[in-house]
Amino acid sequence: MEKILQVKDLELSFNTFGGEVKAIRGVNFDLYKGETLAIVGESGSGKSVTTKSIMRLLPEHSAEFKNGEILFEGRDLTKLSDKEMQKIRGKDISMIFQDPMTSLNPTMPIGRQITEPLLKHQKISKSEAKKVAIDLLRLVGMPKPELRMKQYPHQFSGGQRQRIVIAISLACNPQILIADEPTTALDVTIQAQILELMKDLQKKIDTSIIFITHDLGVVANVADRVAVMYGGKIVEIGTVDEIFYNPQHPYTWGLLSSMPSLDTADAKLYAIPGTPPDLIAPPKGDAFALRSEYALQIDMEQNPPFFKVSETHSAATWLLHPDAPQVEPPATVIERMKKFPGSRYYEGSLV
Amino acid sequence: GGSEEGSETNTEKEPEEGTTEQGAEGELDSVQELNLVEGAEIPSMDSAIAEDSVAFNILNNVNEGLFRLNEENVAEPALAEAEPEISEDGLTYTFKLRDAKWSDGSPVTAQDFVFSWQRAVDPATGSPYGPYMMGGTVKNATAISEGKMDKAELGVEATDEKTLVVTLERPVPYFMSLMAFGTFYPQKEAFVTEKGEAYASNSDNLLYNGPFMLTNWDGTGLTWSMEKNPEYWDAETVKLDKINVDVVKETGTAINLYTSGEKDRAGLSGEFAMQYADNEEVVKELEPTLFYLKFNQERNGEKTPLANVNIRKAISMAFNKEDLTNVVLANGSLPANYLVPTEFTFNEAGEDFREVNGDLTGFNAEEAKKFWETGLKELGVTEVELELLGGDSELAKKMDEYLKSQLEENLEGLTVSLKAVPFGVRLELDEAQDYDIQNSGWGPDYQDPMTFIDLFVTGASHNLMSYSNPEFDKLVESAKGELAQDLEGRWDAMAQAEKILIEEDAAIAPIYQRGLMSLQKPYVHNIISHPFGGDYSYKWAYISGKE
Amino acid sequence: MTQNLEKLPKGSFERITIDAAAAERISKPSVSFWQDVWYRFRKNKGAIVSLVLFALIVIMSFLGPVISPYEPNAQTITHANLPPKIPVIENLGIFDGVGNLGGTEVDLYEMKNVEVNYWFGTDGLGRDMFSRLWAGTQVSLFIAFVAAAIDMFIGVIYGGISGYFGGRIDDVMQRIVEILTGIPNLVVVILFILIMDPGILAIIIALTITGWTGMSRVVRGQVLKYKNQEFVLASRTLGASDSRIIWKHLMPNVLGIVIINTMFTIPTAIFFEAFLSFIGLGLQAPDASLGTLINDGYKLIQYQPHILAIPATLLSLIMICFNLIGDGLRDALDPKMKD
Amino acid sequence: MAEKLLEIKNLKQHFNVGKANEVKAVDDISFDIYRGETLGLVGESGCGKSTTGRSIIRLYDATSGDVFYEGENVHGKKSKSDLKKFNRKMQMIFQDPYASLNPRMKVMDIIAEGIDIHGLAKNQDERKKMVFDLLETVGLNKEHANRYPHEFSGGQRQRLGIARALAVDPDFIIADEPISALDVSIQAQVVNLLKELQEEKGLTYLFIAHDLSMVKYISDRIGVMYFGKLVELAPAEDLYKNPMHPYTQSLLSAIPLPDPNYERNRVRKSYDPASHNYTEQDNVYMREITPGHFVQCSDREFESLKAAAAVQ
Amino acid sequence: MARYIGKRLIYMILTLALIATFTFFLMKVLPGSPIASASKLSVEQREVVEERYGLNDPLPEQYFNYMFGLLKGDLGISINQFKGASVTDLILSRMGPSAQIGFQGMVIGTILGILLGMIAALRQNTWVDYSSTLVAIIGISIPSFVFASMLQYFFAIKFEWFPVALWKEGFMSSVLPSIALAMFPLATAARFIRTEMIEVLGSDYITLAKAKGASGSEIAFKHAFRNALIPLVTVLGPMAVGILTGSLVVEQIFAIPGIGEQFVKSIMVNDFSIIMGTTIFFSVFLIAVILIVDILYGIIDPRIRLSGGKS
Ligand SMILES: Nc1ncnc2c1ncn2[C@@H]1O[C@H](COP(=O)(O)OP(=O)(O)OP(=O)(O)O)[C@@H](O)[C@H]1O
Ligand SMILES: Nc1ncnc2c1ncn2[C@@H]1O[C@H](COP(=O)(O)OP(=O)(O)OP(=O)(O)O)[C@@H](O)[C@H]1O
Ligand SMILES: [Mg+2]
Ligand SMILES: [Mg+2]
Repeated sequence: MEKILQVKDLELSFNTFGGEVKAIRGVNFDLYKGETLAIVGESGSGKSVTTKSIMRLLPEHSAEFKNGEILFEGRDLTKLSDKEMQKIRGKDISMIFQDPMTSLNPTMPIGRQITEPLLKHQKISKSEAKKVAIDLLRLVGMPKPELRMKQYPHQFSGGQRQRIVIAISLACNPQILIADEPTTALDVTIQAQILELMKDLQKKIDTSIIFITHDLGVVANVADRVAVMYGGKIVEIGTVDEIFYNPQHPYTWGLLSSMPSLDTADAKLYAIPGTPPDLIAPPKGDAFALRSEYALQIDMEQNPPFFKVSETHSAATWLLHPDAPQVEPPATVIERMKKFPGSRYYEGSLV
Repeated sequence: GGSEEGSETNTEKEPEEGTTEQGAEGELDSVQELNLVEGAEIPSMDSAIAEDSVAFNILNNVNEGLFRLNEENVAEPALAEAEPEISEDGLTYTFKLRDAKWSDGSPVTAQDFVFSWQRAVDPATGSPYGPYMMGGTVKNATAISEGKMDKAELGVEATDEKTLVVTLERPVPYFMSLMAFGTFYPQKEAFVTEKGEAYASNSDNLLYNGPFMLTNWDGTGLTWSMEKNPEYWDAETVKLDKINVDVVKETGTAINLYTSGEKDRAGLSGEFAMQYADNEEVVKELEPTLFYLKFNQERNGEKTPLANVNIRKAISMAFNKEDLTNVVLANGSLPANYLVPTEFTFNEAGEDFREVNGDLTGFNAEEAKKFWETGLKELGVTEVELELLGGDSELAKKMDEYLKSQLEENLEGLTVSLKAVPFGVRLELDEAQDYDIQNSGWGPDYQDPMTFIDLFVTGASHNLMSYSNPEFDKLVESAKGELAQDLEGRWDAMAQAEKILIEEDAAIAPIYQRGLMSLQKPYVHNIISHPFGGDYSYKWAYISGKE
Repeated sequence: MTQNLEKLPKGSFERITIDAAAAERISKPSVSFWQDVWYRFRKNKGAIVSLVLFALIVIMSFLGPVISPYEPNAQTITHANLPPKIPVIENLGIFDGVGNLGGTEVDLYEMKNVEVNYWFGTDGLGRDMFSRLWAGTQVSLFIAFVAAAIDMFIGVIYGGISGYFGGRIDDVMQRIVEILTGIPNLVVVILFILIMDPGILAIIIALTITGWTGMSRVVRGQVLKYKNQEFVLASRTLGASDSRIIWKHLMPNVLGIVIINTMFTIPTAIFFEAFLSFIGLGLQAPDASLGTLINDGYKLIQYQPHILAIPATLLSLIMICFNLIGDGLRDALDPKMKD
Repeated sequence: MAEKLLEIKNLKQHFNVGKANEVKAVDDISFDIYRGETLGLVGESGCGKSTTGRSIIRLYDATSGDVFYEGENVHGKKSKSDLKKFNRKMQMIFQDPYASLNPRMKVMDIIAEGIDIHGLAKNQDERKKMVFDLLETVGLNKEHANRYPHEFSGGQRQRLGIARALAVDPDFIIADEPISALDVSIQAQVVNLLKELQEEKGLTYLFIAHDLSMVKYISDRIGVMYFGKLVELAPAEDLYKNPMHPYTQSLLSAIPLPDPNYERNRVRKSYDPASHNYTEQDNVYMREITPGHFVQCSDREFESLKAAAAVQ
Repeated sequence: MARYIGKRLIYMILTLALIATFTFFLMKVLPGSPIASASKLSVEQREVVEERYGLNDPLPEQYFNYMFGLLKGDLGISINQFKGASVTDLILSRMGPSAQIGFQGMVIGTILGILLGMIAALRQNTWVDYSSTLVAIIGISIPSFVFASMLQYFFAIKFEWFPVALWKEGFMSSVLPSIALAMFPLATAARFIRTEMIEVLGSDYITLAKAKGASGSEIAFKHAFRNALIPLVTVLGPMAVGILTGSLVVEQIFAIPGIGEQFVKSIMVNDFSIIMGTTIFFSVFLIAVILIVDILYGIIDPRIRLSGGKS
């Protein structure tokens, strides 16, 4: 498969009053053409910052690239000038944000907001752009798009607004679509509609999607591959089945076990203890170790490297080291995975 | 005339030496236009209603009475053909009018005078100056103004078109100079009645019989002009074709307009006087306007410490007037130790009243202290607190600050608190006698010491400080009555009265006589300024050397 | 993604147990909200410099009249209208006692035989400008602070009541404010000063009459915003009384914006006093304020520029200080600026 | 289970009554809550869940309807002291862990607020001790008492909110989406805590959420709301296994599950309110289909639902 | 919309009536008689004069007469400043210049202020930002009379670019006064816009606009500007008051026949009817400005338009 984007050893910090926030501490991943890569992880783990740094949308005065490169079509995005970057944004790579209520300009008719990237990136006339915009609105399932072009965001419901945002992001048939928690603010029924919509659209224009969420249900629904982030790093990455049916990292285990399934009985839910790491002074070694019941001595001293589980699956935990003691994922995880109708969990199949 | 506002030399007053002629009368320029500024709008151009210097000044140039002050400030016949015939008892004046015309071409008649004088005393007109100027002078004026008599009874009569007979209440030696005052100007009855409410509401609703005609005045505007009146009987003398006036309230702005050449004159008031003191284009003049401290002897029905003559004397001697005029005012004002201004009135022999009566008080810290101590002892106190009421202009405030500091420094135990209020409020407080000391001023209404002296007789409308001395009253009374025709005796009586008022009673404490400075372009000649009535005459003015 | 690792020390793969409580520990030292604000404020150089400068100005306003050998109101008429002269600095060609007299530059001290020095010169009555300046600053600051305090008091209470109780009360109260703002405040102020004897008190009251409307609007807006916040609802479900909610929950949260607003009212008050003195309704002589000093000076701008320049500079400095402090506080209090 | 703690009868809460923008946020709903149970309330955003909760606890004065707490009508006119008493029995936990704690107050004072209002502590020491105990109860420690809310993570903040509610020792707690704003991994902490507390103290919960899987996990019975109306009320298991109202069915079909294979094959049902084809004459109200399972339906629907239930 | 404006107009009239009432009674407690020459007039004359101006009627009657006159647009006649002149005419004749310099000052000031504020916000915390803040603060720190005098001195006398004063050369005469008046709105606008822009620039929709590839200037002008303008619009009303307040000083210094300068004079001399008339005129103006501002508000912010139309 064709790699469309490569993020290599990305390190990024924010300079704040409180000190240097090391928000991304070495992130590596590739994005393939036409796939959906989901990034999951708890709040503050660096999901948004990672994607915003691809788009170079971080505040210039405080965000600082420390290391690494982001390769897109052979060019390192971190090194492009503002002008060059503007040409890429919206055209090759576009983005959908979490909150549909605030991501539309309240004082601009939505028609203009949709045609803006078209006029910017494609040499077409205003009336043509308008036509395209109407088509886009129709595509995202907006009834009476001609009439609605002239309306302002407040005249739309949350779900409709999110559709508009999606229409905007699709305007120039981008190669990469980054969706940062696009459904968190919506309720389940609308969320389901939006997710279906995105999948349909992806089929039509064959974009690659980076989908950020911390809702594992959503991940299971949309993702081809999943990257799990914790404390500014990717700790596990693999296909969606691998992550759900054969997770390797204790954090992934924690994540999976804390979600009740519809038939979880009265048993207590698993909860990851503790609080996320302070990224101003990140712990030495494995950032998750302090909250993990599987912590090893070495976690306190050294950062775990990535261990390959399969061609497509790797995880950064010392537990995968040949010398490490064999540990079972928590019972709840095993229980649940067994119960999944399509479970492919094989007992004792670590390594 | 009347109460003077603060000590600020109002910009609207733009006097200068009677003789500003620079060398001999040069070639006249082809353009005879004069550009002037005024400090305030015209409240009213109705000569019966007018009460402010702006209006009287314009009236003096666009209208004329029986007499007019000439270039030497002597009243000379104007609409009157010649000096009037005066009866033996000095009570009946018969004027013959010359052939003069109104600006609409109709003749000025004796009836016009009768009409306007009657109108001015009629209480229904509400004229502030009519009853004030005519009362006690023109026969029956007081009674009419009080509504006790019909206005037809006023002592003025047109025996024919051109003859006006005036009957007086008592002999008035300075009556001729009164005739130059705006209130005594004629008004054409037909015109006034025709215009009704609209009369004098703008320059089209007025008739002129003077050297100029008012034009371009809309009644409330900040700009107007005066154009030469071709119908004026003495139009030959008038050289200026046009005078353009704009109201500029900020002295600094007026000076800037002068500097940029847009205006030909600008008054130098307040702080600006000293800045331009050495400028070549400055013209200086001494005005017959006097400033003094009024000592209120009774406030809210109670005697104030100022009822004590020693206290008054002490205060009147306790401030340095030289420093005040030289440093604080620095505008050519003179320290005053008198009430009747210098260079204002002269007797038959041409002697200045001032020279005759001399200084009546003066700054003397030692003496002041003595009086003060005596006064305090008599009052049985060691400390006195007094309020000094003054104007709210910059200069007035500065002067009062100076006075406060001087008084407090020289008189131990005295505390002066300052109260600066707008002019209107001050009049109100004055009337209510609600002050201790007031910094007050007075300009003459006619050319006689009496215009100052009779201010202070018991119960006079300007007294308002409970000063009363029967001896003083008697002297004034006699000067006005039995001595009216005995010019020398009258003169002496007035001198005597002034002495009592200032030297003996220290009823008021003179401060200074106002001097005025203004900038005037060298090509402007012969603007004549007057001590009372209208401030200027442009009748003789001309432009020469501008081109 | 390398798998060939160098040899790791023995015991590396020992399981360890982590104390769950330790994971809950908050490592950062506890800082109160205001410490936090102060911390962020400190980072703002402009604001800090302004704060220091302003403190200096306040100190000087008390110290100035004391260290000057002359009383603010003492007149030495023979020393009138002297330009500034400061012993050491005079060698630099400024503050050297040279002034303009009739178009030529002369040392006025020499000319007038003045032995002493007036650091900031003298005015037309021979008063020392240095001590007058500081005495004036004192008065101006006093007026400003009192006006601001009263303003704050009325504005906060009025806005608080209006916003908290809402409904009809709010309606009526807002109409009143609207009418008050509808009457040009100049009218009210001038009329008021005419009714009262002019002076500090009149000025302060006049400033207070209409000044608080802005504050009340701000407070009302804040209260409206906060009164439906969940923490207020929570307090209500606990049975808290209105006064408890207002004082414990709303006021502390509104305080920030009140302070910021005050930072901007103070210069407005100083400025308004100066304006009043221009139209002759300012302070009563001989007391000085920055406003009256500037007003006295501006007519002498060509002849004795120092009389205007010095108080005008100081006024500008105070204004700049307050504005920058206000800006700094706004940034520091902005919750979005969380580190 | 049989004891009714709370009876809600024909509760209506309309906003902006009489104006063009009138909202019938809660439109005539009735249900009971039994002592010791957890009643879940679900529905899409804006359907009136919070309003229901807030009306019950009298944050809003209900437009009409009654709420009986232990048989006593709490919505009638009450004296201040009565209300206070009532405030101690019923408490609320809020959705937004950031907005629900006063940022200017220390944790100590936040938690002690109820203690202060009701004068539950005799002196400062006792007050302190009570707060420390509460902190411990919710899994925090006493060091936290001196801190400000912004120093806590979302889950910790939510626990502070719980501690505050527990301070007055209530019997009944309305939890208004206490976990929606939290990260999945933290949601579990809070839910576990709530469960524990219920067991320990015998609390009764009204648990509001829009996430059915979490609600299902915690609740004994679940009510489904749609546009201000309660459309279905049933024991949790029952509702999940046998949703009767089409809206409930659609809701259930939309919940994403963390199982890729399941997700790949999911069929979502959509709900169209018009599909009921209700007419004016239709008597639409809540009817019991099977024991404890209520559905809002018309006579016609009632018959068919009954029939379908019988088949099962 | 029409209904909304209609409602607002009725409301305006009510407010005005209250303001008129308030001012009327305030005037009555003012010390000093409106008859300036009171001391010279005899008791009889005084009565005549008072009768003429209706000053000796019982207070309620005076009040109703006044309010009734007001309804007919009659503001009475001047008592002493322009004896007998109609106040309505006076105000109408003085309104023009004031309105012109006020309007120009407002426009110049607001536009420059907005630019300054935008530049400052876009270059936040750089020297550009600091200097623009400084300009704004200095602009409001220098009293308007000092500022106006300096303008006059430099641009009229030194450089001779504009007339020194007076209202004779049309637009040229209005330039310096307008600039002097512009300082206040300039500073206000600059500070407001800066704060607001910074806020807006941090919002999600700006990030989205960036994500669309919009350039810096497009973001500033197309997206941020209008949103940053909304709060500024609300202070336009108070700003107009500031202009009116400042105008008397400027009018006096530039010798402009305007209403502000006139107004202070009338207060000083107690000209009751002019004070009343001018107050009412100012209030009408102000309320009109507020109404316009509210309408503008709706135009700029579509969210308001909807609710405004409804209520
Ligand atoms: N502008 C910024 N300045 C300073 N720190 C920042 C900034 N933006 C993000 N961070 C920090 O970077 C870290 C990662 O943040 P990020 O927004 O990527 O988290 P996330 O995984 O997207 O979380 P969430 O699920 O809450 O959106 C956090 O610790 C956050 O505080
Ligand atoms: N104070 C109020 N005034 C007017 N309308 C209100 C008010 N409070 C709520 N509403 C409206 O009532 C309806 C129900 O709101 P409510 O907050 O109860 O919904 P919810 O089910 O809790 O939604 P969510 O899941 O988003 O919290 C909504 O349409 C809301 O806009
Ligand atoms: Mg994020
Ligand atoms: Mg809710």
